Amino acid sequence: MGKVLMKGNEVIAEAAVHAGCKYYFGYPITPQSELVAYMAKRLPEVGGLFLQAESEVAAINMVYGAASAGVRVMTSSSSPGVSLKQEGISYLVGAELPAVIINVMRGGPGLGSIQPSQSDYFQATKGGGHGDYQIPVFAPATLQEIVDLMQDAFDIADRYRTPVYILGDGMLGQMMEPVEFTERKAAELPPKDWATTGTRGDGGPKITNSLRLDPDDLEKHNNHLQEKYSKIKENEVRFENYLTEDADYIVVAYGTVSRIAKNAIKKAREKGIKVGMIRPISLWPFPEKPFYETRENVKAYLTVEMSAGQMVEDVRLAVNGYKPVHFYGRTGGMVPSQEDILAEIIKMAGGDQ
Amino acid sequence: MGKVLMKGNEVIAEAAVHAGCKYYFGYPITPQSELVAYMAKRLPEVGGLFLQAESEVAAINMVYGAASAGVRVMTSSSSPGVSLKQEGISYLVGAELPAVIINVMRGGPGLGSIQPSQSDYFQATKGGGHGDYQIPVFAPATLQEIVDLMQDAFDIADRYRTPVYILGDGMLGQMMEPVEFTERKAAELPPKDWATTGTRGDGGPKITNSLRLDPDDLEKHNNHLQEKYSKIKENEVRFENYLTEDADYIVVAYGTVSRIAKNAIKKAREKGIKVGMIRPISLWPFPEKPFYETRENVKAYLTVEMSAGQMVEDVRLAVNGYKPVHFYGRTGGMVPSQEDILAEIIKMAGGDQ
Amino acid sequence: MELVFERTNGLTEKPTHYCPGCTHGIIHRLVGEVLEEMDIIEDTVGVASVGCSVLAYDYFNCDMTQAAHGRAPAVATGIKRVLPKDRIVFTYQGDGDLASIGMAEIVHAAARGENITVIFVNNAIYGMTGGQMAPTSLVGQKTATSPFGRDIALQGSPIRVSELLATLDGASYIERVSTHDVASIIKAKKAIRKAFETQKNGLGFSMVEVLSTCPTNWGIDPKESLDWVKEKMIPEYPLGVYKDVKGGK
Amino acid sequence: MELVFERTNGLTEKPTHYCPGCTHGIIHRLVGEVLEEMDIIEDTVGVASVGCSVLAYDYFNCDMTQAAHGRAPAVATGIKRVLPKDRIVFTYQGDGDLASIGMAEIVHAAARGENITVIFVNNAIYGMTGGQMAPTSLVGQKTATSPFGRDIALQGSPIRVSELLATLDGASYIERVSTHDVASIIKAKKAIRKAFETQKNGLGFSMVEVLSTCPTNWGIDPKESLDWVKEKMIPEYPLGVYKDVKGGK
Amino acid sequence: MLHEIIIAGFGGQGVMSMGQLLAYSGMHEDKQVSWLPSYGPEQRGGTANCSVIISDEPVGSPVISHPSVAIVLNKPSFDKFEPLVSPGGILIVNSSLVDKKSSRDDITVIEVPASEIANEIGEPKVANSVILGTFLKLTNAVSPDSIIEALKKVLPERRHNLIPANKVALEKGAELINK
Amino acid sequence: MLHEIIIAGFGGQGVMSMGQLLAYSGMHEDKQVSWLPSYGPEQRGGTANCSVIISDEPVGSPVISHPSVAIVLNKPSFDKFEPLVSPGGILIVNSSLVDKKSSRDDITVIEVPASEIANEIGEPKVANSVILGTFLKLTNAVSPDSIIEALKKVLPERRHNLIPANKVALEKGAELINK
Amino acid sequence: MINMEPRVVFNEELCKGCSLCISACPKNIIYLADRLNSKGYRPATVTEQDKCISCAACGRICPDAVITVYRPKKK
Amino acid sequence: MINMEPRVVFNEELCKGCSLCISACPKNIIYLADRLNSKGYRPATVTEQDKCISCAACGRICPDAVITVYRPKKK
Repeated sequence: MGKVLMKGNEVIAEAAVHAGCKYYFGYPITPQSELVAYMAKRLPEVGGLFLQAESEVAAINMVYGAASAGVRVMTSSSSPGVSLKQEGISYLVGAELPAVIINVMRGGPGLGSIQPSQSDYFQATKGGGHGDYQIPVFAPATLQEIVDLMQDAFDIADRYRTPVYILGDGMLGQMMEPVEFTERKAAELPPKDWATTGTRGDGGPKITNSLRLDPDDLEKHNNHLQEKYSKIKENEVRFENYLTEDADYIVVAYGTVSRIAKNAIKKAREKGIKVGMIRPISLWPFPEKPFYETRENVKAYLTVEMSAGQMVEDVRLAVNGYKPVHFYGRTGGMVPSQEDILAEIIKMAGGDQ
Repeated sequence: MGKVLMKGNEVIAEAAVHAGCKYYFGYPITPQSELVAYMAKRLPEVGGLFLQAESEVAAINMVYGAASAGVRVMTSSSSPGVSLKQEGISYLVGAELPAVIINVMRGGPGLGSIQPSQSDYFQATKGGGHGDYQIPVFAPATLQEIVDLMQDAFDIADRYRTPVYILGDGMLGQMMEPVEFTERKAAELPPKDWATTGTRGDGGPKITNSLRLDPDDLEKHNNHLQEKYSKIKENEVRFENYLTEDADYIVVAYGTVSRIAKNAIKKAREKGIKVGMIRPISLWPFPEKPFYETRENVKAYLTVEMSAGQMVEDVRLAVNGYKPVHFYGRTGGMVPSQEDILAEIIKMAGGDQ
Repeated sequence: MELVFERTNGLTEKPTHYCPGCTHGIIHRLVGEVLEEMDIIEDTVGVASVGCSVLAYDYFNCDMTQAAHGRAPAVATGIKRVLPKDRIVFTYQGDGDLASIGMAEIVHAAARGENITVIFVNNAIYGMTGGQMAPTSLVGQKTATSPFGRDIALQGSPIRVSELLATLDGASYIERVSTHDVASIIKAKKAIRKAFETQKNGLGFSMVEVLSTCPTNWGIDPKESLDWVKEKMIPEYPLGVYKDVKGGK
Repeated sequence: MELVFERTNGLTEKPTHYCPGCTHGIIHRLVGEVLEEMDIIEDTVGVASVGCSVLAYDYFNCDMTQAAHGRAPAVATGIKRVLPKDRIVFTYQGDGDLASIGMAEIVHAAARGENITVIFVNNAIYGMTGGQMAPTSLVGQKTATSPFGRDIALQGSPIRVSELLATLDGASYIERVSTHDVASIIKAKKAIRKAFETQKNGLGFSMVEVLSTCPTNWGIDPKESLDWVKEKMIPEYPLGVYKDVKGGK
Repeated sequence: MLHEIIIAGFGGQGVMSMGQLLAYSGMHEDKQVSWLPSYGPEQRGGTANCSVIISDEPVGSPVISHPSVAIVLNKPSFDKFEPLVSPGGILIVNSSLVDKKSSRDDITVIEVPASEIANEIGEPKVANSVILGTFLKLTNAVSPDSIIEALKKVLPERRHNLIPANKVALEKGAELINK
Repeated sequence: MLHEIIIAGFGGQGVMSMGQLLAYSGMHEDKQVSWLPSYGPEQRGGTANCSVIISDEPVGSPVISHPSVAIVLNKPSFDKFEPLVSPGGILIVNSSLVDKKSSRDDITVIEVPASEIANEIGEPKVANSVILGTFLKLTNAVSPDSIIEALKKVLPERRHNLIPANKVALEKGAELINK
Repeated sequence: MINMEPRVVFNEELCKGCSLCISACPKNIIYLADRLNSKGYRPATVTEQDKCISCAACGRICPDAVITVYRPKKK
Repeated sequence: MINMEPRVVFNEELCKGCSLCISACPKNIIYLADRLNSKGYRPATVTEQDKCISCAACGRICPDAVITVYRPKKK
């Protein structure tokens, strides 16, 4: 197919189509409305269905319905809309339904702004909804990476019967870059014999449900979920190490911020500061290994986020007191500049060098 | 007034009335429906208003409206209903409106069960909604404690212009205990000259709002919020130390679980194990001080929750690698028994003693 | 002896958890009978809502999905739109579920003309949570949250859902029936069948509003409850067909 | 010279951010004029919704609260119910806000007979987010999310909100007006005044649905947009009074 | 002094109010008390139970794993709680409704034909008071007078006519032990 | 080679498509490119801008703090970006619409009377191409042929009649530099 | 000859004793038995089977699908 | 005598050049000026003030409350 120049939001959509997703339910919100519009045009072409729901709440529940009927389905929104989906997401988890949920984050809280942000990290990784659960969360940094991660997201959703988050930000959604859609071999996945599609041909009635009135049952179910999360932690961690081999200092950043950080790191190395980067790609399960491997040797970590400090907690938990963990964040839709990050690296390294 | 025997849900309601709350908007859900029913009867008696909203979403937005008009107002719900309020809560934060939100937690995820649980700790303390924010969260352990904490909750809400959570669980809501409603001197609070009540008598129009399209403005607003959170962290931490003076081991538990843990600790001390308890009363701001003060000397911590492990992360962050932090949790509405906790304490202390 | 009447195969063997005399049970049976008589049990996916009928997923003998409070029409939409055209999808919702928290979802499902069937059980109260006021509670009705009786000035007037939805072009078949005596039960079954046939023929959204009892929270016995439906509810909620696109209404 | 017409004091001095020729501006002005003429600017709290009119809080010269998408009626309820009786509360909502995500809140505010006034701006599209389909988009209308034109089979039929809400007992005054020429603008103002008077007299829920343009997302110029309202929208959305409890309607 | 009491039976049998009466009476005597219901849909047609603690010390956990006294009013409750009574504890059975026998020898089992006795008194509604009478006689958890005081508070005026019958029932229940 | 370009002007001035054209052309020449719009309500009546990066290396951050080239089509954009151009960089001004002068001496300032030139060509729509012509001549970021190729892709069929005029405009823009 | 096979049969374990069948029976032959089923309810029952006219009114109103109704074959 | 005080006055900075006033004017005397205001719009304007009949149609249709209208006092 070759390279095409596309907007991030459209890449997410097209990548989903490539991953075999034929069904989309969603509600427009800036900065991801192009994704919605793209799906409206594209899905009929592949014999699928695009339906604009009356709200984010309706959308996530339509996803619940479609997922319970056994199809690959997704929805997308941005921060306030994702907050509205929290009950529905908790239901997807409780009923163990596979679905992919995109959050192209914008500045908060409240109506906030429509500029890029990473301030829904907690919501995505710690469970914004009620109950004990985790959802695999992937954060692409480039449009090309989206293509792979969308395929992974749908496969993981089906393999573990869980919703999966893709976390982007307004910048990723709005920017254009050349991408190439490569074909990938379909993963081996268990059959969806639990799907409620009518009983004709199979045995007794099947039930999709998250209610377990007997606390004993519900505890069993929760234990089953926790076991599933252990498996995901074992198998689905994704991260990138950048120049960490010889690093004295490590920057931790994900998504678009990691790209800006990379530029700053290059500049810092030019100044002779040995600095590298750990880029979590799966935000949950959080990549603890690269920290275990570096926390003995490096001098300090610097977490950079478009937030007031969220991922930094997971970094601290992983570093577990071995070394100082610094934080630099911008909020409200402000994007940290390369210069700012460079200045923070220099500060961490102990003054102007 | 003397002692009265009341249900926890009713104590919450009556305590709110004592704290000067005249307005309630909410939607029924087990296990806190008695609170709603009590308010329906009680508020007309004090010249206030009870209104059953069409949903939790409508309720939190009615609260937003009432709060913007400058009155003391509250709502209450249980886990799935609180998930639905996340967008509204983020709006309250963004617009800096005072309100008190009760979550009488039940087992999750999804529809879950109606039995007691503590699995919405993350949602309450890390921000279940979108954007960077924190909300003061208080967790009473006895019905008598509710009386004080409700008064505090309303005062803190007004003083800092923030929503405040009270986290209970089904057990706390359903049980009866004698309580006494003591009168307390009203706190000194800043006037609500920001309330949108019509401009007659004051200057130009006032605005309640969470939108700041200019990212620069929104960042300033976020910085202002973060400063506010620093102040709250300084002034509003609440916790109880129980037999920690000479303790080798410390159990960490909050809410009703702490009561069960206390019984277990008594039994353990009878067996000669020196064990104490840190009981966080404010879950955010999380009481870090008692950990800083003990982490040098004790041998290990045991966090007990009705969850798959949520507060334990904050405990780990506070202990910061100094000592092992163990976890024992029950989920889905199961309540840890005194015997179970005792067994865990013994395990931590290194075998049967 | 020849068999005149027996338990339908449209229901499972499970005893229901409903209170004695609660007409939820009758309505379940009617739906089960219609599924069986139309021979669509195996093609049907039901959507249980949140309310006393939350456990309906255990009672209907077809594939079932449990939906969040109020969202059954959205869940049904998701199911119906992705399955082959010959599958039948229905929701079973109480009045708190459908008319209060789920108002947006039901209006939009009707407006879209979703080809689903909605069984709407109107018992003028919230049963499961212990008898709070529903949007359908009658003026003056005392409930846990209208302890002084529903007051128009404070809580507004009852919502007549059938009339409301009938204004939407997308709604194809809407009828209000009751279960307060054997004759009306027979009529109710006919309406339910008509609704499922509307769906089967691809005509779009169908809903049957069934007036039902809640002896437990009304605080009267099962028989008195039937009388209350007849004397108090029907005048406020007149029975009849409110929309029948095919019948030209 | 004597003054015939000037900018009303019901609006602030701030220039609006609306696109050239967008009739949101006209509707703002009419509301401002009515507030001024009734001398209630100082007693009024307005509720801005989410849509192009989100910044309305900067434009009306009264106290303003900004509400979450679709929830303005709930926010207005909260305000109205806790303030002294003489305060006037209104919401200003687009069709995406009111008729899509906010359907439950508007239906229930009307059903409760909330004594508030709703200015409902129907421009058959989502303006702010870039021209997606609204529940009010016309059949065949091409939008970002109905790229092949709104198709009844896929997306259902337009929702006529005034007709829908008029079925509720709690709704006291409901009129649909337009802004496509000077005469209809004058009539629109009269309706808005009537609605605020309904509230002032404590009669309950009032709503004026105002047909409005979105030249930007309709992709035609401002004048053609007025014609589109007249020729395309009014036939689907007939103007007139749908409910007037006092006028016996 | 610490009494950890579980009362269990069918939904409509007055299990909850029996427990609340005990808690009220304990409070009336300035003891520390707590009452915790089992709640939820099992009430709907199923069984219900409540836990009451009466103690001199502040009540720690309101949850009772092993009751010192279990009062069971129907078969399912017998099956559920008979094994849980703590050794040395007491199991009180309404033998008018439960025809099962306990096989445990480490607890005291008392069978009270409460419904029959209530019928003898001429007021079937006071069966639970008969059982309470037996319970109080056995444990002295609170005094029968406190129960009567509590009844006055809990019952609506128009039902105060039932108080004398309840008094008799408490006495009849106590008498079973003297025998 | 690394060009970090910001193009800014009023909402309707074609700022975004100008940037996309550049990005397309860069991709067409197998260079690494990115395009990032400023988005949001400021478009509604306000000003808009986009950032384009054309580079030999993979693009790090799509965000540009200090452009190597700024193209400004209205006064507010001049005020915003003139100070941000990196030292040694280029500021291209559509002098038909902006009558301001830069006071900076560490950058190259080029004034292009683009609207006048476009009117001379007889097609007011190609003013932006005149500016692109100047830009390409100055920077060689991509070749004018690539722009024409990109135009063929981007323009709908019925607008292909505008391509010759655009070609002329690119040339006229380039000529300004030869002078 | 009176046919004494039962015409109306109650699945007693399912019965909740709500008495709706009693109110529906045109012949007034249903009553609640004096025993309790395992759920603690007094089940509905009929002894005068020969009076039953097999109208199935009880079956149609029973919320718990407790009742099966037979009709004697016409000779 | 023709009264030459302006009858219709435009607050040009507010004008967005949408031309609705032009379509509403019964005397057809409004046009867009050839200059740009600071927002980049061509503001509406009137030169033939004496032709204005002070009907205020322009003012009533203007979405941006740009226009003030006066009427000459009757002598």
